[in-house]
Amino acid sequence: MKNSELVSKYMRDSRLPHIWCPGCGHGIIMHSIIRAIENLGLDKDKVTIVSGIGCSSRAPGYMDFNTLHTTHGRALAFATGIKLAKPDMKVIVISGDGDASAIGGNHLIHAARRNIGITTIVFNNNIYGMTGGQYSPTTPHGDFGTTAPYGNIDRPFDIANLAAAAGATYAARTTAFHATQMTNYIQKAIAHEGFSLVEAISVCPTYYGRKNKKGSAVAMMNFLKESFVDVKAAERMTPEQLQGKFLMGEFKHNTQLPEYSAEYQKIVDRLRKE
Amino acid sequence: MKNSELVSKYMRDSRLPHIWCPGCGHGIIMHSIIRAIENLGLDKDKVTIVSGIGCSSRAPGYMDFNTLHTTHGRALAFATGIKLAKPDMKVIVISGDGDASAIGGNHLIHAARRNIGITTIVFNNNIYGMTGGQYSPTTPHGDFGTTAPYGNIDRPFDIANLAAAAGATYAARTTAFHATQMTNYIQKAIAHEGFSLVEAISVCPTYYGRKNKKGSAVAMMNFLKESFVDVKAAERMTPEQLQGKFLMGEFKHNTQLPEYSAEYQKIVDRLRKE
Amino acid sequence: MSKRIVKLMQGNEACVAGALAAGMKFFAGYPITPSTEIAEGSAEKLPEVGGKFIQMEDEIAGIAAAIGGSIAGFKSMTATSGPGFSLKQENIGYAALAEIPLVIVNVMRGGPSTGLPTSPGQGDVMQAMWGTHGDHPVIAISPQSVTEMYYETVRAFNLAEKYRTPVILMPDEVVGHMRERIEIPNADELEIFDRLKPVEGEDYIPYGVREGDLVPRMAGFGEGYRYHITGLFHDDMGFPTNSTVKAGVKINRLMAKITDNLEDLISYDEYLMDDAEIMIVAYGSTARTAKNAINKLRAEGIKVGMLRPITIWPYPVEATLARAKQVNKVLVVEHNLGQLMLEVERVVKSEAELHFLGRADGDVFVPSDIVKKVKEVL
Amino acid sequence: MSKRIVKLMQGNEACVAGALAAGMKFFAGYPITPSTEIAEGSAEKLPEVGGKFIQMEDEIAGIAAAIGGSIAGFKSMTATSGPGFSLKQENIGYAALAEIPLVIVNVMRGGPSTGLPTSPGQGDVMQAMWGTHGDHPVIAISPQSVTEMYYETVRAFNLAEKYRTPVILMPDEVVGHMRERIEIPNADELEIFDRLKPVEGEDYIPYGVREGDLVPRMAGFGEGYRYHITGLFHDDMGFPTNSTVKAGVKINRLMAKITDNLEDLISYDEYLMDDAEIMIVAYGSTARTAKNAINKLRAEGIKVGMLRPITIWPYPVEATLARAKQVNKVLVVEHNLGQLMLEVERVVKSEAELHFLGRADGDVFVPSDIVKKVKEVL
Amino acid sequence: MGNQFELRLSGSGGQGLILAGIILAEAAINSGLNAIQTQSYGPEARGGASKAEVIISDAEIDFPKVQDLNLFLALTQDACDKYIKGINPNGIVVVDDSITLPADLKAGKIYSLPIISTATDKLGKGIVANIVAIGVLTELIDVLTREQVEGAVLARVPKGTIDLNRSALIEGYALVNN
Amino acid sequence: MGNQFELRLSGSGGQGLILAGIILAEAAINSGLNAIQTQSYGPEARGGASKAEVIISDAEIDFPKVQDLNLFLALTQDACDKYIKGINPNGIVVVDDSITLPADLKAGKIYSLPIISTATDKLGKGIVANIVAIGVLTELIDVLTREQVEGAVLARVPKGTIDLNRSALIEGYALVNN
Amino acid sequence: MSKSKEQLEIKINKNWCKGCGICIAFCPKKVLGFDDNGKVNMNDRENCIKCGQCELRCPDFAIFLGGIDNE
Amino acid sequence: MSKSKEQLEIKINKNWCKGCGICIAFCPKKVLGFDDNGKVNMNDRENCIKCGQCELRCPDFAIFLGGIDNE
Ligand SMILES: Cc1ncc(C[n+]2csc(CCOP(=O)(O)OP(=O)(O)O)c2C)c(N)n1
Ligand SMILES: Cc1ncc(C[n+]2csc(CCOP(=O)(O)OP(=O)(O)O)c2C)c(N)n1
Ligand code: SF4
Ligand code: SF4
Ligand code: SF4
Ligand code: SF4
Ligand code: SF4
Ligand code: SF4
Ligand SMILES: [Mg+2]
Ligand SMILES: [Mg+2]
Repeated sequence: MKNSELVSKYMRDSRLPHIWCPGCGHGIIMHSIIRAIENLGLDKDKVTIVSGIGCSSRAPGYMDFNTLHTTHGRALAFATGIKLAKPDMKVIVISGDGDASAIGGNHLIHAARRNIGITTIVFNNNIYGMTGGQYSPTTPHGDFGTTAPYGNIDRPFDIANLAAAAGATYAARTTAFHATQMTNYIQKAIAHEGFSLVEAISVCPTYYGRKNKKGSAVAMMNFLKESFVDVKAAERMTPEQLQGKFLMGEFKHNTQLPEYSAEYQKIVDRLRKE
Repeated sequence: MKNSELVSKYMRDSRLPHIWCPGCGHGIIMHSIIRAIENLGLDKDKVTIVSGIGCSSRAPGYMDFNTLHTTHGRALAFATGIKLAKPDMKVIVISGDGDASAIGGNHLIHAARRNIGITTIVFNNNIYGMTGGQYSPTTPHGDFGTTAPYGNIDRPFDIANLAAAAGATYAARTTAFHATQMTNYIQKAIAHEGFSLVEAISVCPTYYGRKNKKGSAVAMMNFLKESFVDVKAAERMTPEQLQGKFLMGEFKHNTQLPEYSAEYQKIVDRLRKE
Repeated sequence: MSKRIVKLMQGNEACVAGALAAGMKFFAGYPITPSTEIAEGSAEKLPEVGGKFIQMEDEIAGIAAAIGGSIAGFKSMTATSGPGFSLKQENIGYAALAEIPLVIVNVMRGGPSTGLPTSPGQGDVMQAMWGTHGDHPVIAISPQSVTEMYYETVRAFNLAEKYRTPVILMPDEVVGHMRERIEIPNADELEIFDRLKPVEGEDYIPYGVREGDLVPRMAGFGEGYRYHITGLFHDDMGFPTNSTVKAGVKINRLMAKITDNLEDLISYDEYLMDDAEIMIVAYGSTARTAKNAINKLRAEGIKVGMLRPITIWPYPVEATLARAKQVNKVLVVEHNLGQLMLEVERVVKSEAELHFLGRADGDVFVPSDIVKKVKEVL
Repeated sequence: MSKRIVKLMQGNEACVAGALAAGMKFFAGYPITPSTEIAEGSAEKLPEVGGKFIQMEDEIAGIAAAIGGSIAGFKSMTATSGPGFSLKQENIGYAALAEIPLVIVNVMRGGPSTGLPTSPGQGDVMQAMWGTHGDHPVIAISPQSVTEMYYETVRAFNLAEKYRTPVILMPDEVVGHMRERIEIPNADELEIFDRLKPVEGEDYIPYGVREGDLVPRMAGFGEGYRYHITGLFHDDMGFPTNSTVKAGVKINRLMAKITDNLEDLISYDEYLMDDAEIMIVAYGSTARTAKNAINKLRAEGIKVGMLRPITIWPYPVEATLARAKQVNKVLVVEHNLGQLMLEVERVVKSEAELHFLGRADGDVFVPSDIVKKVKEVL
Repeated sequence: MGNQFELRLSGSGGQGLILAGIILAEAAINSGLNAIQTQSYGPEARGGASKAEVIISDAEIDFPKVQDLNLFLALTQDACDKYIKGINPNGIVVVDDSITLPADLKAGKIYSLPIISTATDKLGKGIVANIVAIGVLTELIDVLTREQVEGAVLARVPKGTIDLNRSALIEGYALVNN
Repeated sequence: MGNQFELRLSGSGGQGLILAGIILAEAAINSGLNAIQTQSYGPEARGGASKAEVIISDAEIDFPKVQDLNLFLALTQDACDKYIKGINPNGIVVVDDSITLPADLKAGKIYSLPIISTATDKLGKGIVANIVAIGVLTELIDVLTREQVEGAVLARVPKGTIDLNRSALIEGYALVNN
Repeated sequence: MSKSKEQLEIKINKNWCKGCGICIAFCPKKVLGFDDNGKVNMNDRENCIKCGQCELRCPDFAIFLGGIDNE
Repeated sequence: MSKSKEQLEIKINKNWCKGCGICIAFCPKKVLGFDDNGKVNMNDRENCIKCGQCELRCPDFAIFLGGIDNE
């Protein structure tokens, strides 16, 4: 499908341009999501997109599905209600690193633990964008934020692997530079029955970039290009080669475990028959 | 030290007997904690014990230290304030499986991520005891609780390994039956500088036991004895031998990473000098 | 009409029964004394009627999932007690602003904080009105008996669906936990309100009110209307707006749902008020104690009566004021240190002398306490 | 006495400066517009004075850690705005019941829910009083200027430490974000209250009040007094109790901290009230708008004055009542739909005619709105 | 207000006295009477003093708690000490025989009966002490019939324990009548 | 109430107009005057219309927002359209020369100046458009001196950019005086 | 439905373009540049190989391989 | 400070014992039993090997190797 058709089919294009800053990586990820949905041929009426609060969480407002912009951190909890109520719905959560892993961290690990059929796309820009550049649970150690004026002493979460450890049955990481791969992972995540998560590394030139002297949006995209290596490729690399690199790729893909809302539906079906 | 002396030294013995049911495993774990503290020779004034809400969370009230009984799930957040304010304090959190991993799950992963020097002992009885037997995030799949009348369809957390994945630098699991090993692990956890967690499998004969026909407290203790195998021993066991077994042992012990409150103190020391 | 079933039932059990009768199909919550039986009963019964129950990781997730269930088209409920009610506040405001029907039960125990978890209290009455930030519409109901727990749960669902707003049911622990005789009405005896759906063939304006309607019609997600819901101020299409004009229209419409419909929303009861010279105002289990006391006082010839708000928010202002003009004295009795009392004082102004009897130590009043107090203020 | 520094300062910045002057040594919070500058300023300044800052994972953890810091002996603060204030409610009740000194700042934006996050409002005023479950003591303060933000933060810390209770500072967004001229007082010009410590040599009764003291003395953890703190009702030793007698003693003492010390707690301002026939009641930035309007009205010969509560809880009941008796009319102006107005109405009763001017659409009143309203009600 | 009979059953948490209260209230309701049951308990799941109150009436019951205690039952000393106050001078007191009653107790009738040992020794199941107690009370409360009580008991206990519970009831009746 | 001068600076988020407002207010305060600065902005970090208001007075300032707009500055069309209302008929309007003003605009003086292009083209840094604008305003606001304004600017900008910002100011002065 | 690459041509929506320069930087043929308003411009349509890299990475949906139908 | 095992003797605090039976079940010498009140009882002091297993697992601090000083 032509991109113009893609946009008019899946976006509320009268609401564009979106509020994101020039060069904000969030737009690239949003674009990937609609491409993935198109590739899967989903019925728009049977797709719900839920978000919390943050720059990233503004995405659903631009997307022509059933869309829900909730409270900060709680998207997965709202989404859980929707998925359990309507197991046939494809439920996608769009969340920021802060929204998903700071205030929303508990809902993330519990949704993962239940293996409920929700796809979470984390727009990870390593900062709280919406509130102006405070450090987040994924801000690298030593980096700066407005609340880390002397360098961040926290150590960052590896969101994809945390989700996997909590029980997610699909977990992958990719970046805004690797947009084709991103579309591919998101597509697999949405097709997956259980809980799936794609950590999409974004860029925030306005706050993270400026606070940490990372240069323009272009420079930050180049950084993504150069710093991220696929887990599989990494296996064949030396420690020196891996110095300063970050891993991307698919970390978990288990299709054996039953999905939560379907399991509950079995109880309903059993009891109703009785 | 004689037990009677141990009790009068570390317990508020005029408040005993405690409110726990006959055969409740929580008392065994509490006993282990004071034994570990005695072995470490800690100054009671320099030990703070913090808990949330639950049967388990009643423990600090019986223990003669600085003790704080907070709100449900929030013990680690309160404890973080205390540890950061007073880095020299040994801060121990006592929490239930619900308190630590349901409502408190986010504080758990974030305290672990920061590697703040707090020791968390999770009294895991696989149920919400205090409120009368609802399933918890550690209730085994298929088991019953008052809110899982048709069998639990959730999958349980492995708390020790979740904490490790989130960043805990010491993580171990043991059981109320293996009380000597438990004392040993708790001792190592308290001595550890960074964030440490000991998942202590407890028994709740009153609710979990009765709902799941596990028999008396003695029967449940026997179950612990027979079902838990050490990770190291497990390596040498066949899949058949491991059928129905649970793993205990030390899952992580990393002494290389800096402790959070000490790192912050460095900032303070640097800026004050300037 | 088939015969009604008569049985001993617990208040919390009656809440579940009422909810099911009202059409509840979704419950999400987190256990807490003394509300847990509501979750337990829902867990047991919902799948039998094709509904869903989920125990979430905490109360915040509980209400969030319940709102999600409602958005998906199901009548939804969550239940809790003080500490959990505090945690739910942010999302109560969300449901109010986004206009999501929802029933929230708060079985009141002794507060503040963990307080007296197994003791009764009525200390969350003002919180029901003011617990979340910002101005917002509130409907709160306090039943006094097991039978009322049943019927008022039905009414709570009806109002939630009719007004597209969260409705808070506020039994105290005594009502939640006591067991008493109830005659369960047959299904055909109950009026059940189902949310109005978009009119087919018309353009759907998610937050536009159709001529003749009370509130915007609500499409469930997945029903073919793709629209946006947000906790930001929004325009008629549901999209965020910073327009103060649109924001003003929205908030005024939200508040008008209450202020324009007081008659439909307010429910109260009077006992021996016609010749009363002293009016007791009490609600929930405390009103039963007061009734007992009134009977004792009447036996002594003291002309005392009672006005019992069942809907506590919006408060029955007119009824109270009218009676205040009739009587000399008003005595508010509450299981707290003076909450609804403040509203009564505001309403009564100088029309009658105001007195208050309250406690918050975990113990309930006995009728003789009220008898004594009435005699004191005589 | 050295010369005072004069500078342009933002309200939120002045809050940090005041806190540091008052002895703040610990801040834990979570960012949220329009309060974030308070966290940012604390992050920058605290380590310089040997204090600690931590950004927690959410607002619940923020207040919890701040309480922890206070228990460890440090003067502590947390800051937030509406949605975060809602989340903090449970632990506000904890601090109140366990008697932990703490300053909580809520820079008010447009609510409910996410609402109008970058717009001002005064919609959380009742929530400050009633947001947590159960009866509990409350002190809340609303500054109107950058200078007041500084001094009232100092006073908030002093009251928190003196009364061992959380104190809530409630600037609206206008006050939090505006920048204006401030003369920073020198350290020796400020009276700073430090919490009273146990008397050495005496048995320490953690929740017993010594003769002549206002509240129990507070040992910091690690200072050699090993005692227990709980959010359950507790006896003088701090241990949980189900005794209704002990619970009654406790809750009554908590409430009496406020009711017995109104004079010390209440602060308000009057403007041209001596000959006023109309009294405006307003607070925070709205009071500045009202003052401007009053000047305009006075210029036209209209005798209007203002009573401005600075302490909003406990509300200045006596002052209001006294003035209500003097004037004919009372006009409450708030940046909400009528919150403190309810308290004014309760207090004023029939002593004066009550009018209200409010809005909650994100925009502020301009003086001419108030001028117009006053003329309407004349 | 019609005739009202008010009872309080007390013991330690886990002894099943709340269930006993429920059963008595159900028996009353099944007999066409009105009944209300309330309880109060501490934080302990087992142990600790707990009480259940039941009011039986032929009319509406407004105040749901005991005002004029017509019958008091205690199975533990603690519970007896804590909850006996308020007994009507003409009321009935039933205690397990292990309990020492206050010296100055004023009551219409006092029964000190081996309720617990009947359950543990005779029936071999301490857990049915509450049912034995119900048997006792059935004989002492005029408005309840053995049939209604037995029906209420059997409706509430697990299927496999029907015989045991029936025996417990019978032992209870016997304790009063011997 | 003394003499009061009220200005509103508007443009798109990220153009630094709030900083410009702060600098002007600081300059006023350093001159011994009273000043107050407020702002209003949308959810966008960049783009979107934003405004900063400054009131300068020799007396106390009560109402902190503009009532009688003496000077209005706009750097974008959007901001101009949104925020120009309320300009005093004798007031000063300063807009970037890319902006089309309303046909019916009533103002004392109107300046349409190449503020942005001066920054981008002449100075090679679009980011200092706000400082150029400050230079312009300095010349138009009686109570402010170049010295005070320059001091306030240099106190607020990063060390390495002092020369650039000084040049921007000078270009701003020149825009008015040419 | 979708047309072959050859039939498509790069389209630019200047109202949406925010001038971030990402498409310009990652265009393999360097055929894109800025216009006077700081928005993207097609400088050399001839040499565009229609690889779609610009479309893929534009955060603003502002540049894309559109139809030849000049929509 | 601590005495040698031989000097110690099992002590029982019947006020604290809740009769759960854990010590009885896991005593390797089976020297413990219940008394009439359902509390633990030392049935066979002779054969106690003072291994401390009972103390280790008692949830109620009710059984322990105490001093010979009959504290
Ligand atoms: C309860 C609550 N707390 C805090 C906020 C303020 N807030 C809004 S967005 C945000 C963080 C956003 O960061 P992230 O999720 O990483 O999204 P980004 O803006 O970076 O895309 C915060 C702290 C809020 N709206 N609600
Ligand atoms: C905010 C809040 N929610 C719920 C509760 C009710 N509650 C008290 S303890 C508890 C669970 C306890 O389970 P766990 O932590 O496993 O401890 P256990 O009792 O099993 O030792 C719950 C849900 C509460 N006190 N506060
Ligand atoms: S602030 Fe950062 S995350 Fe937010 S829109 Fe701008 S660039 Fe994107
Ligand atoms: S209910 Fe369970 S966890 Fe709680 S004290 Fe009893 S046995 Fe222990
Ligand atoms: S399609 Fe390829 S070659 Fe053509 S402009 Fe885009 S990136 Fe450049
Ligand atoms: S990537 Fe998009 S927004 Fe950026 S310059 Fe190119 S077309 Fe414009
Ligand atoms: S010390 Fe060992 S042998 Fe002796 S009673 Fe205890 S468990 Fe048995
Ligand atoms: S283990 Fe302890 S509580 Fe249990 S029977 Fe033995 S002594 Fe008693
Ligand atoms: Mg982010
Ligand atoms: Mg548990």
